[in-house]
Amino acid sequence: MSGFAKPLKIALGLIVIAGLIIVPMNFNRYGLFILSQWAVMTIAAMGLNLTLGYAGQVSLAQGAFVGIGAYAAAIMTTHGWPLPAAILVAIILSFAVGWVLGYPALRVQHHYLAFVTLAFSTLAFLVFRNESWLTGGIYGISNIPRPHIFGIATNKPLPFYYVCLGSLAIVSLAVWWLIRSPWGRAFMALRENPLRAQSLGIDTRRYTLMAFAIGSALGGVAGALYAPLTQYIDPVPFNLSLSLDLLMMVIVGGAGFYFGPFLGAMIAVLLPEWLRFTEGYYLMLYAVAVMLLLIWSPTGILGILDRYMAARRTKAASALRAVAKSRLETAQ
Amino acid sequence: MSAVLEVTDIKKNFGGISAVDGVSFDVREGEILGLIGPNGCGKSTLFNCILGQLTPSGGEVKLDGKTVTGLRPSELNKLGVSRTFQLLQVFPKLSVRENLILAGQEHQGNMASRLVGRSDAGLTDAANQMIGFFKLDHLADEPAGGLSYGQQKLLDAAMAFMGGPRLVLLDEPAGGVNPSMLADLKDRLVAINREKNATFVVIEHNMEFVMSLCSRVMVMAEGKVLAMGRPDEVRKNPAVIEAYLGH
Amino acid sequence: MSDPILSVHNLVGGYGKMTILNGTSFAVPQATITTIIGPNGAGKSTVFKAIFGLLKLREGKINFAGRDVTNLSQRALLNAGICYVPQGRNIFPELSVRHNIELGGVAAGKGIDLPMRIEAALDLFPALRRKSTQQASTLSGGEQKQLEIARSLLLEPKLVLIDEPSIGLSPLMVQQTFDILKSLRDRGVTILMIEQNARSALEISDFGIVLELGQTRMVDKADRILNDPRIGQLFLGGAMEESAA
Amino acid sequence: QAIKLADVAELSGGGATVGTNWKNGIDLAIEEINAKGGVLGRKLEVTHADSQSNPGVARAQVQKALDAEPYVLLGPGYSGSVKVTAPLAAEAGIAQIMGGEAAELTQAGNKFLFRTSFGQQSSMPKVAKYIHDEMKAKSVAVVWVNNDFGRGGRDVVVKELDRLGSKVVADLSTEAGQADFAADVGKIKAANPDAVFVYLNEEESARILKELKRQGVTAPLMGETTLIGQKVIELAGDAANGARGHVGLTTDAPVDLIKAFREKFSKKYNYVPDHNGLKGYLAVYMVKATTEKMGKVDSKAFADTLHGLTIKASEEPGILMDVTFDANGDIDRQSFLVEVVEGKQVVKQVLPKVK
Amino acid sequence: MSNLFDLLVAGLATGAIYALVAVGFTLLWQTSQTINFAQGEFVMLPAFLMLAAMHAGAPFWLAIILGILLSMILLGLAFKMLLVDPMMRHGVLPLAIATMALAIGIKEAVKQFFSAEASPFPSIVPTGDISILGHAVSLQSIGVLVVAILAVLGLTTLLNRTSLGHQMQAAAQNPTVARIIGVPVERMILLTFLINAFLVALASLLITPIYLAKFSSGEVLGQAAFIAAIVGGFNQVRGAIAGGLLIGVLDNLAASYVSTQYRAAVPLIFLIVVILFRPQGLLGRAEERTV
Ligand SMILES: Nc1ncnc2c1ncn2[C@@H]1O[C@H](COP(=O)(O)OP(=O)(O)OP(=O)(O)O)[C@@H](O)[C@H]1O
Ligand SMILES: Nc1ncnc2c1ncn2[C@@H]1O[C@H](COP(=O)(O)OP(=O)(O)OP(=O)(O)O)[C@@H](O)[C@H]1O
Ligand SMILES: [Mg+2]
Ligand SMILES: [Mg+2]
Repeated sequence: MSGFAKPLKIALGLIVIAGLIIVPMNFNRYGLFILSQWAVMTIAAMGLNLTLGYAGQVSLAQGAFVGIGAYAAAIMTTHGWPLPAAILVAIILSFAVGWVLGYPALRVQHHYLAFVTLAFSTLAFLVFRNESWLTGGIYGISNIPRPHIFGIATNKPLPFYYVCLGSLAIVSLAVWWLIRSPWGRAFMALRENPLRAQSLGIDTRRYTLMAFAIGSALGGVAGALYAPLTQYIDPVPFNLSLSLDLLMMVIVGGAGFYFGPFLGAMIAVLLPEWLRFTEGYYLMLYAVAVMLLLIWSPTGILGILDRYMAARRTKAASALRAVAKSRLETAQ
Repeated sequence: MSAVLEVTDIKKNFGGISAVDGVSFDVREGEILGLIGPNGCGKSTLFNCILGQLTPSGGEVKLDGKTVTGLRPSELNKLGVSRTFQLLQVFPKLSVRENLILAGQEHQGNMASRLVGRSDAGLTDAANQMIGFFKLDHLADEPAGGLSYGQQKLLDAAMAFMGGPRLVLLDEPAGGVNPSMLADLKDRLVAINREKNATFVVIEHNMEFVMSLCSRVMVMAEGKVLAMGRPDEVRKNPAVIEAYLGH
Repeated sequence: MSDPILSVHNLVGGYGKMTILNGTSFAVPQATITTIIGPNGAGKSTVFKAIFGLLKLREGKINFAGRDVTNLSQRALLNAGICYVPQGRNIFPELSVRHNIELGGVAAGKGIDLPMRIEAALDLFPALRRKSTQQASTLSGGEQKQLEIARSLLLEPKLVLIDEPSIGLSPLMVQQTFDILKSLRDRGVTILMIEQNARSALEISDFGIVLELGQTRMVDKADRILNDPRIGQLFLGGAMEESAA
Repeated sequence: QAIKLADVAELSGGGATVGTNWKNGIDLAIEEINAKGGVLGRKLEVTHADSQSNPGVARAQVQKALDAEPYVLLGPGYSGSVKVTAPLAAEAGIAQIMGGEAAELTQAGNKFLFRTSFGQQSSMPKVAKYIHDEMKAKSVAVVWVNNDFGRGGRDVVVKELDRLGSKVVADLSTEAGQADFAADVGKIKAANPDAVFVYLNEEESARILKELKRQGVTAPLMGETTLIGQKVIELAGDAANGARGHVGLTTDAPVDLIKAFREKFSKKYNYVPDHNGLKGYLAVYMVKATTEKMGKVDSKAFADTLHGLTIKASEEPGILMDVTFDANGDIDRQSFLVEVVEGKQVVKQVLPKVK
Repeated sequence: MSNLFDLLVAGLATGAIYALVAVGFTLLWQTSQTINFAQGEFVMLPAFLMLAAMHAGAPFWLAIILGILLSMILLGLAFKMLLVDPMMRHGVLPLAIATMALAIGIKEAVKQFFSAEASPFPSIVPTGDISILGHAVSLQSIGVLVVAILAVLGLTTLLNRTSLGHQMQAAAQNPTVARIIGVPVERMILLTFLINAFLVALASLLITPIYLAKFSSGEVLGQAAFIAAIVGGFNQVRGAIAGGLLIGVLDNLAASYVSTQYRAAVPLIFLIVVILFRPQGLLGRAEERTV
């Protein structure tokens, strides 16, 4: 973008960040809970955006990874382990499982891959529910503690919100770094044309597995935060519909756009809350809103921005072409 | 001169049809070999078997004397073999420049250094040079999917050169490319061939291009090698005229 | 030029905000072969898209057989007698070869004996007959192009727009395709062709058009373009001839 | 100035039927009370929030409800959602009257949590006793729906049967929303039990009743309200005949007040409520009775007053039947044993209060 | 185990239901390359339209006709114009998401404007069993199976043997080229969605007496049918029958011989295995591609 836009962007970013830190200070518990939920879901959606939006690997299992992370954290912290250790385990565990789930992606793509991951997500739910010795089964795990960070208790909603926000910040930075690195470009190559990518030395197998594993690990992080956020988990929240919700966040926000998950999660978490005043109609209205958004811009909210930017770029290209044209004319 | 590529008795069947039926040949270091033959005679399939895009039903491929049959395309590329495609194969939503950087990045550093290192893997200059050469300057930041047919074809060729390959297999690089640009492309191939001692195998139906570029030409028909020799010999071969060139 | 069957006047248009056609104008006389040449990205294919209603024009008029056909639907243009064979791969990958060809007759009028024409088309391209039950995506690149050409022979058009038919075809097939075009012309069909294989194309053409940066640089008899030294250098591959010599 | 109640219920998702009944019951009760002048002269007002049958959402909604400082919190109905929200209400010192039936809910020492129906720890022993004593079943097949409701009931009943010496010969979990019970019934048939205990939601109950009939299972069937409710009879037709059930609270109870309630409810909402409709209705009348007992609107003293309170239907007709609350917030009242005879519920036995 | 034959019969009966719903999935994929996540809800809704007509006093036969017409308008025409048209060009995902939202919308609307309770639904096939080889087989299931087979036969013939069918497939595989050669793409797509709407209305009529009319019954049904469609072969209508019956039988066998707790897992594991070893599904056609 052009010269003045960059400082403008940075200023805008700083304002938003400051806003996220300061404004919630006088929110009530409910507001903080919702905002924390937004942060957590954004992390999970960023993971899916990496797998799906950038690397083009359709996954309907992100909810299962949130579940894996949540159970890992719940089991460990209720046994006295500190949360950071639990997050680490959640990351490793979901990274490993995600890596394994990536293998089908080496054989099948697109909708077939979606089906495999869909099946996985339902299988994960069954395990959460049926293996009561580990997961507490249908009764779930209650009294999940919230951590002490640097000696500060985060039992109260505001400190815990900052835990979520801080995690979001760290994850955002890491993801930003990743997608602007050659890895990010290789992920996009998987999405755009794996055949060509292979013949350019891009190890599509390894990158595909990585895309799955990293995306899943972020799901795990989100889960590990979700458990202490609600302080009680059972299998129901991690069923297929969470995976579908996360998918919706990514697509509605704009798949393959860095800020897509932030907006998508905002819509999926906050919009229903705003619509609650309509009581029985709120889910209906929410569904209609999502449909309208997609009708308006099938490539997601950020797709609109992209169209605008593309128009600017083509203007520049047109100008270059015009220069060439005038040169040609004078040459004659 | 030693053989860079040795292909022995490669076969490929699709169901009952045998598309490549026992093809053997070698390519010498620094050579430019032409590959011609009627439509559907198995040229592209042969390429795909050599490059690991398809698993051959039989036969062996050796690179520098080492067997590479069954290696994945990316592994072969790491060994210095690159290619272009007959049908358009670019990354449509990435810009032209990004396409080119992508084409070279896996040849810079290793996985880890690519994660922590520079985001363009130090390739922006090289990419810009390529862009300049193929006269795509005004389109450098445009998505590659918006290029014209011939421009995409050129971009595809440019990508094959980004990794500094030793052996390049080009599948109809001239199709749809404007003759004057084609002459440039030919010069470029010759230059790379001379300076870097790179080896080329070129499938092409454009006889002028093949005959003026290649030192040897191999002719295929119905999955088999029909003739092999210097361009002028091949051109006069009655079997080749009958099956391929017409009168 | 005598009574042009197709005339385009001052076409302006492009993709998004990018202007590709900057006032392209030319006319094509009836029962002739006219070849458009020009550098890559000149906008040749874009002109065809514009004529065939696939590109929204910002300005300009297209006249065909004495009537304004600007921005008509594809079906209407087909009914008016225009047929278009685009550049690149244009098949239905998961249908069989025969079904692909049969679909070429969807817009056929009442008087056409389709089964006979399908057989005739398959006679011209024996490779297609051999593979008629195979899925079209398994054809080789050149065979796919043959399929498209065969498909376009099912109708009885007045004007054929054909975009670089020679790409991917073996020399023998190129000859045969050009022969088909010639025989069509001899039956009174007008052919407007884009070619990079300019020398061979101009040899069978009556007229040539040079397009550059979306503008018509030159419209002339084909042989005069062939012999124009400037054009030779720029668009016909003069340089290659030299180094080959 | 109105007395503010807050309701959080399963208005969508898997528990939508539960939550909708509960909500409608609440609305009906409030409408009645307000029409008669309210409580201590003040009108009642309620806000409804949807938990989407998801504990995480339930927590958020309860949080929101508590932030508005309601007089009493009503709901949710799913035990998992109750578990995740109960600590919040307790922390805020606000009484929570809920619909969950899991045994453990009231055993965690929470002083602010109240039931509107029997917990499974009090209903299931009665069922087990009946199967053992009256049906004389030595072997029992247990079919349950695999969610917290079904699993909770199954766990208690299996334990009780075991204690009494009846053997569980088939222990079958089923899925909520399951349509095909052929395999499950096949297994029951193969196990050839003396009695079958069915603990499913209404629709699934109807489906399994049909399948049991198709496959000719003749062992007596025992269940809870969800097996012999009017809805089940309507859906299952004559396949429901002969099924028996323990009914803590049912719109089919042979009690005039309950019949009248059912009448009013059906008239307003065009359908026959299930026991969740009753629970919601009762929850509001519990608020009314307790408040009137205190003689003031005092949310701090509410829980204390309700503990140990007995509400008599003769004094507060809205409570429908006499009921006593113990120190844990559990409920005690009469219950019934019902059998379906020719498409009608017939009360076979009235089971007295436990204490 | 009691009787393998009984299990098979029961499995086929359920499988026929899945097959009937799955036909729609495969049809939409083959002729428009779209996935409709609201297909289960599409089957649930027509029954409510018919119930509404009956509540308004229409006799059953009239209610059926009205129900079918209304669902063709709502689930065929309106669906195509409002959701499919704007999103089709943008690949599978946006439309898939929109149909997920649509599924929520339909469910909530039925719950809000009709009822959260299940209602019984009259059967047009006589209820009761007939005896085949001494085993009771329900007439309703036979009806469902017959209609599913007829639907698949009819559609397969249409798609593979008629020019109309080829045009429909062409419109899905390469709309731009289809337009260029004169295929009325818009009309073909509309036809696809009208056929689908008709099929779901028919399915609703046959299945609802067994499943009961309930706002949430589409969830289970949709997911099972979806799995059936993939197992059978997503890109071929005939795959629906094979997949549906197989999943139905497998589900029953799993419930009897594996564990009831993990019964849902067995078809899923089967699905994964099928996809990995035969991605095109059992009866599907491989999507081959030359390089
Ligand atoms: N997947 C497949 N299934 C069946 N046949 C195939 C498949 N792929 C290729 N073929 C057949 O193999 C033959 C060789 O194809 P190939 O693409 O190698 O030809 P080619 O020599 O490159 O031709 P062209 O000059 O037209 O590009 C063709 O006849 C083609 O139909
Ligand atoms: N779909 C598209 N979106 C955006 N820009 C496009 C698109 N198609 C073509 N262009 C641009 O329009 C210009 C002209 O394209 P066109 O395809 O008409 O060229 P052409 O003359 O046919 O070239 P070639 O000989 O390579 O086929 C090109 O510079 C290209 O960048
Ligand atoms: Mg080829
Ligand atoms: Mg072109």
